[in-house]
Amino acid sequence: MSLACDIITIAAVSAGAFFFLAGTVGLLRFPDTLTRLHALTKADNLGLGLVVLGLLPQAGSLRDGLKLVSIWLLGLLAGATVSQLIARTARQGEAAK
Amino acid sequence: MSAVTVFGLCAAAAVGLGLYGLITNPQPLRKIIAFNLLGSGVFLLFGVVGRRGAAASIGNDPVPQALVITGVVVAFSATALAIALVLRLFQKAGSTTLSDDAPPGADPSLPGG
Amino acid sequence: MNDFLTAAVGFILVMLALGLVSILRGPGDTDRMMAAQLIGTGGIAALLLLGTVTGVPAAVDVALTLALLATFASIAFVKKGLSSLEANGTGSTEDQ
Amino acid sequence: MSIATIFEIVLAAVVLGLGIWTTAVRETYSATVGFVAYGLLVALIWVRLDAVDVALTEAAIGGGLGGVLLLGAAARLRNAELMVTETPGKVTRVSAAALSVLIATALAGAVLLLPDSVSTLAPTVVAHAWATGLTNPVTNVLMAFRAMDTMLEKVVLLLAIVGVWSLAPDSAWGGHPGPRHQADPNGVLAFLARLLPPIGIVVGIYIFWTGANHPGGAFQGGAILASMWLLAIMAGLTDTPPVRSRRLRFILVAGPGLFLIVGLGGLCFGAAFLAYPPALAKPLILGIEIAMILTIATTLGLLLAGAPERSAKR
Amino acid sequence: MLAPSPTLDATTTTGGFLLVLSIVVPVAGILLAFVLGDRYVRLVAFAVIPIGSAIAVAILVALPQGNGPLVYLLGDWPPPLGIALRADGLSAVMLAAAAAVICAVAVFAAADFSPATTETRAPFVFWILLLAIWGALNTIFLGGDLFTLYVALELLTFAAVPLVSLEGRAETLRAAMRYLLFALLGSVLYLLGTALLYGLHGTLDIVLLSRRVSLEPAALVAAALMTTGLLAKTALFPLHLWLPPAHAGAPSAASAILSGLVVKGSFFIVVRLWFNVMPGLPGFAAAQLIAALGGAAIVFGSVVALRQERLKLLIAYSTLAQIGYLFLMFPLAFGASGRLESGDALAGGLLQAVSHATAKAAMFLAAGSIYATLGQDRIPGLGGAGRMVPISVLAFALSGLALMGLPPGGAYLAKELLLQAAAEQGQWWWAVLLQAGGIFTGAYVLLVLTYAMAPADRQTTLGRAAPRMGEMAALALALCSLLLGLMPWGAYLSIPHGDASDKFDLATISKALAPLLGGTVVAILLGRWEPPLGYPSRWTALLVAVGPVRRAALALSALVERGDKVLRWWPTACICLLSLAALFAASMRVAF
Repeated sequence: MSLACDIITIAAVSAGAFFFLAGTVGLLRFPDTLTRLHALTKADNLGLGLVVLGLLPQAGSLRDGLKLVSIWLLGLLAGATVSQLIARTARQGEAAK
Repeated sequence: MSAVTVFGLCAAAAVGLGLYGLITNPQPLRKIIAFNLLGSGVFLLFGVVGRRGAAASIGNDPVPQALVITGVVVAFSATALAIALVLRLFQKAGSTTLSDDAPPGADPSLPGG
Repeated sequence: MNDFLTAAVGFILVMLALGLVSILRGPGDTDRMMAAQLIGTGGIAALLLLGTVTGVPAAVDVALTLALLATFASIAFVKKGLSSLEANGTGSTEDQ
Repeated sequence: MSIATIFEIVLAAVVLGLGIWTTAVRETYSATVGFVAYGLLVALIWVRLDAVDVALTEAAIGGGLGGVLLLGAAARLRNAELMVTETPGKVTRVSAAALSVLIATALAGAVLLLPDSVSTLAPTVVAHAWATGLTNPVTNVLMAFRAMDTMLEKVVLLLAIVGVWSLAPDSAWGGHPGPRHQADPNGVLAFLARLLPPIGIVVGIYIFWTGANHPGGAFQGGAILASMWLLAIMAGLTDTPPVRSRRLRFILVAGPGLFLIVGLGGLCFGAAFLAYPPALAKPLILGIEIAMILTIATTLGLLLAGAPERSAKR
Repeated sequence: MLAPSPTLDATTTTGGFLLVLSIVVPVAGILLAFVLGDRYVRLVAFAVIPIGSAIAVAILVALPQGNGPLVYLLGDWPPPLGIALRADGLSAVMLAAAAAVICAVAVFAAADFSPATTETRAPFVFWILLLAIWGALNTIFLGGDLFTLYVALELLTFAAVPLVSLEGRAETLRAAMRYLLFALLGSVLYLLGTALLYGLHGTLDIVLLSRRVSLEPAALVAAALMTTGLLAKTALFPLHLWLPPAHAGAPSAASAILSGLVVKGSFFIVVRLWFNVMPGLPGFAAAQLIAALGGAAIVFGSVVALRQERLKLLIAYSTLAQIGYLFLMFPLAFGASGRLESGDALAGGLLQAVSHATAKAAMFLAAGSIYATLGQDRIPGLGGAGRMVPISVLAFALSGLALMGLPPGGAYLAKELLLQAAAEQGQWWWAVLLQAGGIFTGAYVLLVLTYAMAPADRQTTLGRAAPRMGEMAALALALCSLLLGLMPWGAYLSIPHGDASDKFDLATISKALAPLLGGTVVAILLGRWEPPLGYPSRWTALLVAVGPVRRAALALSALVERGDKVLRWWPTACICLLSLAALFAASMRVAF
């Protein structure tokens, strides 16, 4: 049981780390604000989700597990709305130029 | 090398960094940021001291932790007061320079300038 | 297991640092506005893993706090960024 | 070198790198962004040092509220940057750098050379936890053993409010602090400002409530509540209250006031000033903390809002 | 490990509750005034001040009755776990001085800061901050824990800074900003030292620390950082960049508090640190260093003071000089064992602090009345003040005499004690500086009085009449300072030969004349301004006679003023601060 949990953890956390890598590569390589924003919010939130998924088997209690999931949901909510706001600002900034 | 060593060095470096910024940055707002860096270095130092004092199944001596929490509050209040002062000064004088007796513009008689 | 997780925290941290370098370098303020957002995801992932590694279950609470305040900071970034754009003569629909 | 140490070095390097960037970068706005990132990441170090109470405080205050405070000022002072004068010359900078390095080295030496016989109060604090019935040692220190510091610290917060308000123009005295924010009521910002605060309030109260026995407490909870309040203000959903409001004033002194009253109760009827009778300790401390979380949330919010700018008369 | 064990210093003594009350009463006043607001602020302050003063007097009475200090354990937790409040002779004397100055300032400010029917900004802020300063000072005087002292120190700063910018002019805002930033730097350095001391000894209690502190690198670094941090807050030369604009720019009542009391708070912590926490640590070299800074402050501050055009700036620079005077006691307090001992030198230093607190506050109050009546405070334009505000000019003169060290003032007794200690120790150079301090003080007091007593050069009065009560408050405070030497200090401070002040023989009179005569000479040489109108022509002739010498002296003092400008530049002052920290660490190291 514990072995299975560990395997899930390792697999999910590795996958999460990969998405963080992808997000960072995107940030470094993409040319403008909007595409970078795209890389940041999508990839990183997916990475966070996978890390949370990986940590769920290690959580001590149901409450801790729920907290983990709620953190991810919060991250998603923030990512979705804040990226909208930033994107809008970026467009206005460009319009101003 | 343990956590105490690594973060002890980090704390000392943050203090040095904060001091340097506080001295050389001409704008008050940047001085305030530097003061916050300096403060966080001092608090980390407390944390390192407390980490050394881990005992009785507590990972970090609670007394320095309590001192840091109090200190963080005080530093935050100081930041708020300082920023309110800077903003009011800007509103009133149109600039935020700190040298009082020098007329606007650099004072050429000062050393190292 | 712990070593693996520690390595994972380290890796995510390095990614975070690289991301921050790219974001903070700019060129515009809109890029810098993403910094808090980046920490809101990468930093929290690192924190959650770190809590498991260090055996500090309360790290989850810190992550929760961090998530809320990173969002708050992001919004403040946008809001203040907007007001400074306004000062440069461009209005906005979101902030009047 | 173990993998844990490598991780610690990476963490310290990232945090210090941010610190250096914050100090060195030209633009103030960028520096504040760097500082917010720095403040949020320092919380990781605190978790690594096993000081979760401080990590919560640092995440909420150092990075979150403190950063936003600096950010707001940076946005307002954009134009002031153009008139930078009196940049210190090379001699000054070099000597400042040399002295800072000297002090930092002395400090590092002093910390690393601390004697091996460790002095700690941790066992004593644990041994006296019976006196309060709470099991979070940090809360015990803050609320019982060093209660005087905590009470004075609340007075410091109040004085900061008085100080910030004292900077109001005479015409705006008694009025609303900060500018009135307005935003599209159907926009994303307003949406988030309606959705997030309920979550934030639950989390804030949870952090406060868990503080009795686990890391957390009134201050950390109050900071979260304050940030949610400010979010609603920034989205234009509500306005800052006029500072002459009697009710506001009452909330602002409720925390230290109740602390003082309980303390005096100890002086009159109990063992000493700020001593709690063991049977009543837990409810008394929780009562003070409930008053305090209100006071703290309001105080922090008003400190961020700044001096009164608009007259209360409409 | 360190189980709290009841020792002599770790049990609440009878009368200990007074210590709590002296902190709690002002704090309660702050909270109450904040809630009530409107016109009740002043009422609350006037209710709190008599109670607080009565408590200070009660402590003064209770202290000699017990043996040893009054102690109160907060929350009944003995140190190192809890916090203790302790009142020894030093605390009791400082508490009383603070109460006296607060009372006088409150009377003076009653008219200036009277709230109208609707709430106004200045009175609300002033009265709350006045109480806050009082509470913070009482905590500093009584606190037995280094971190509590830190919080109290910050409380003091937070109360003092808004007072500076109360009038809201740009230059006062700038002064407040510099004050705040420099004070914050100082307190952060102090906090650094606290962290190191806790790491070394696991306690921050002063008495426990005094038993445990030994010569270790970390302790040296801590001592050096804490000392310099506190010196920055005390504005000891060359760390005075913030003091002159802050003290001169604040409203007069606030200046009196800032100059008389606030700087004494951090000074008191230096005394606690050096004499109580680590008497064996600083060593001879460090004590010489700190006193050398004091000596430099006397010369520098006085010379720059003589060049000031505005009365309030002159008094502010005089404060700078007097702060230096306070630090002359450190090398004189060295015992044979190489430790700092609480002997007559410490008594002298403390007495100097008390008499400066009262006299300087009186001076600022008097200057405030003069300013209000004349509508300006340029020294060459003071003519006619002697006729229009005689009581204030008299108060100024009396407080000046007290500061000069004329019998029977407290400063006179202090100077005698310090001179005695200097003679016993063979450190004659400090005796020279002690005398020089009196002479310089004489110079600028005489200078101001000369102009104030001259007839008016214009007929109309621009300002309004100063309220009589305020003038009387200044006069009472000045008299108080001048009569301090007659008080029975023996119960609180270790004064070896009883009060030596009441014998008016020839020697005493000659000592009294020295600062007056010397001061006249210095004033003639360094006074910048043309002699006032209607002045006897033979004086003008005298000025012409000493012309070349005077020109040289003036050129020299102009140079000093330039130096002051450089030192008050922010980066220079900070570099001085850090260099001083390094110097202190080095000099403490050298001594062993």
